[in-house]
Amino acid sequence: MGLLLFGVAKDIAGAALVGIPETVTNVAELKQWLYDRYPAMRQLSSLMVAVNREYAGDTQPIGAGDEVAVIPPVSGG
Amino acid sequence: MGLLLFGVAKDIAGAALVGIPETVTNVAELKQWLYDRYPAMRQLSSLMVAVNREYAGDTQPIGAGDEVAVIPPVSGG
Amino acid sequence: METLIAIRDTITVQEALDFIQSPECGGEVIFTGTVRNDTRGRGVTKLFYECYEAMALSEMQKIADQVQARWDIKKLAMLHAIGDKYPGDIAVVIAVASAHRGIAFDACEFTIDTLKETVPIWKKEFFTDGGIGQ
Amino acid sequence: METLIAIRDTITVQEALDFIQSPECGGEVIFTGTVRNDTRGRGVTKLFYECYEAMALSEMQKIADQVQARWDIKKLAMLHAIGDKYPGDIAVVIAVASAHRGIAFDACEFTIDTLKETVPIWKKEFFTDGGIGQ
Repeated sequence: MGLLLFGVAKDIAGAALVGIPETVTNVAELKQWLYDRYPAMRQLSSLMVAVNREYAGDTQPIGAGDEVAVIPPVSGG
Repeated sequence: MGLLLFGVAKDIAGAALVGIPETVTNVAELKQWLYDRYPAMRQLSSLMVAVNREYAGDTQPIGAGDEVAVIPPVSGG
Repeated sequence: METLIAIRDTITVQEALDFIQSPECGGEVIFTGTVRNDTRGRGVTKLFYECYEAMALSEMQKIADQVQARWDIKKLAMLHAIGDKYPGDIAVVIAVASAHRGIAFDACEFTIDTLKETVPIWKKEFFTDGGIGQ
Repeated sequence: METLIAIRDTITVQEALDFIQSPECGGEVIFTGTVRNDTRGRGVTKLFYECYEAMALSEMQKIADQVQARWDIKKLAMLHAIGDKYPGDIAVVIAVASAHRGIAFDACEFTIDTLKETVPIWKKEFFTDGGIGQ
């Protein structure tokens, strides 16, 4: 399963797309996995996850067919 | 002494400039003179007077050297 | 605050934008008032705007002075058209530039609201049914 | 409500104005966000904007849906630029047309405020001192 990264999250990971293990089955587990692998992400003022282009809560399941993205604090405008 | 008229006040008077008698010495007297001469002006939702290009209260004196104007409800914008 | 105040036969949004653009400002708010083709359900063929020009310019300057006193606005353009105006024509443009957008919205709305209350400009409405209103 | 939503390398105020102009509307409110030459006293050489385009367009559409639900707005244009932007360049334009100006101000301010909170667009700041921020 692939994970899209943007903005400062992409810079921390050093990649715009990384693979995530199959043990990750929901948003909370994904965040924990990200914090373990990239401790610098704990410093961000917020870290949202989008599943299929929608902001997703911690309990939302994620699976092989989903488009999953890490959304660091936005700064458009 | 001349009196400038604008908008609907000009249409009521049928003139953009009318003479006012010397017996008119302040704004209140001017309004009374206008209402007597042009009763239709009583129908306006407001009737302001400007003396030397400033909105003027009823007690403001007016004399030969002043630029006096009738300001019906404004509708710019 | 730098100010551009004008009453003219024709005004454009572009001249207001050109005046307020500045690399020091991050937020610009522009209000444009255009002639509608209908007033309370009655078709409009044109509007005619007239003004007491010297006093109108003086009252517009007073609004600019109040904006300057209340908010940290860098640039303010306030333009009003006079004469015959047809549906779609621009009658008024207010443009405000500031480093912060919140006060730019506040100052722009204050300016148009106050202009409509205090500036001696009058419009006459010509309706498609032949009537005239003011 | 008619809506124009776009994310592009280059956007102009004029295209937003052209879209919202209509003889049925009397009041148009436009917000433009331009690149400043300074952020908290630090000189800026350029900004770089990137986006998660599909989701950004979807979130912009959600804002338009909220505007339509809350106010009687006839037209809404929401444009965002991406890529390298230099001081004075336009980064965002929001343009709203309505028959009544008060709600046009409210809807325009709501749109830019919400866009800045929810739409997945990110800027990186390049400073004159060589630093980079985001």
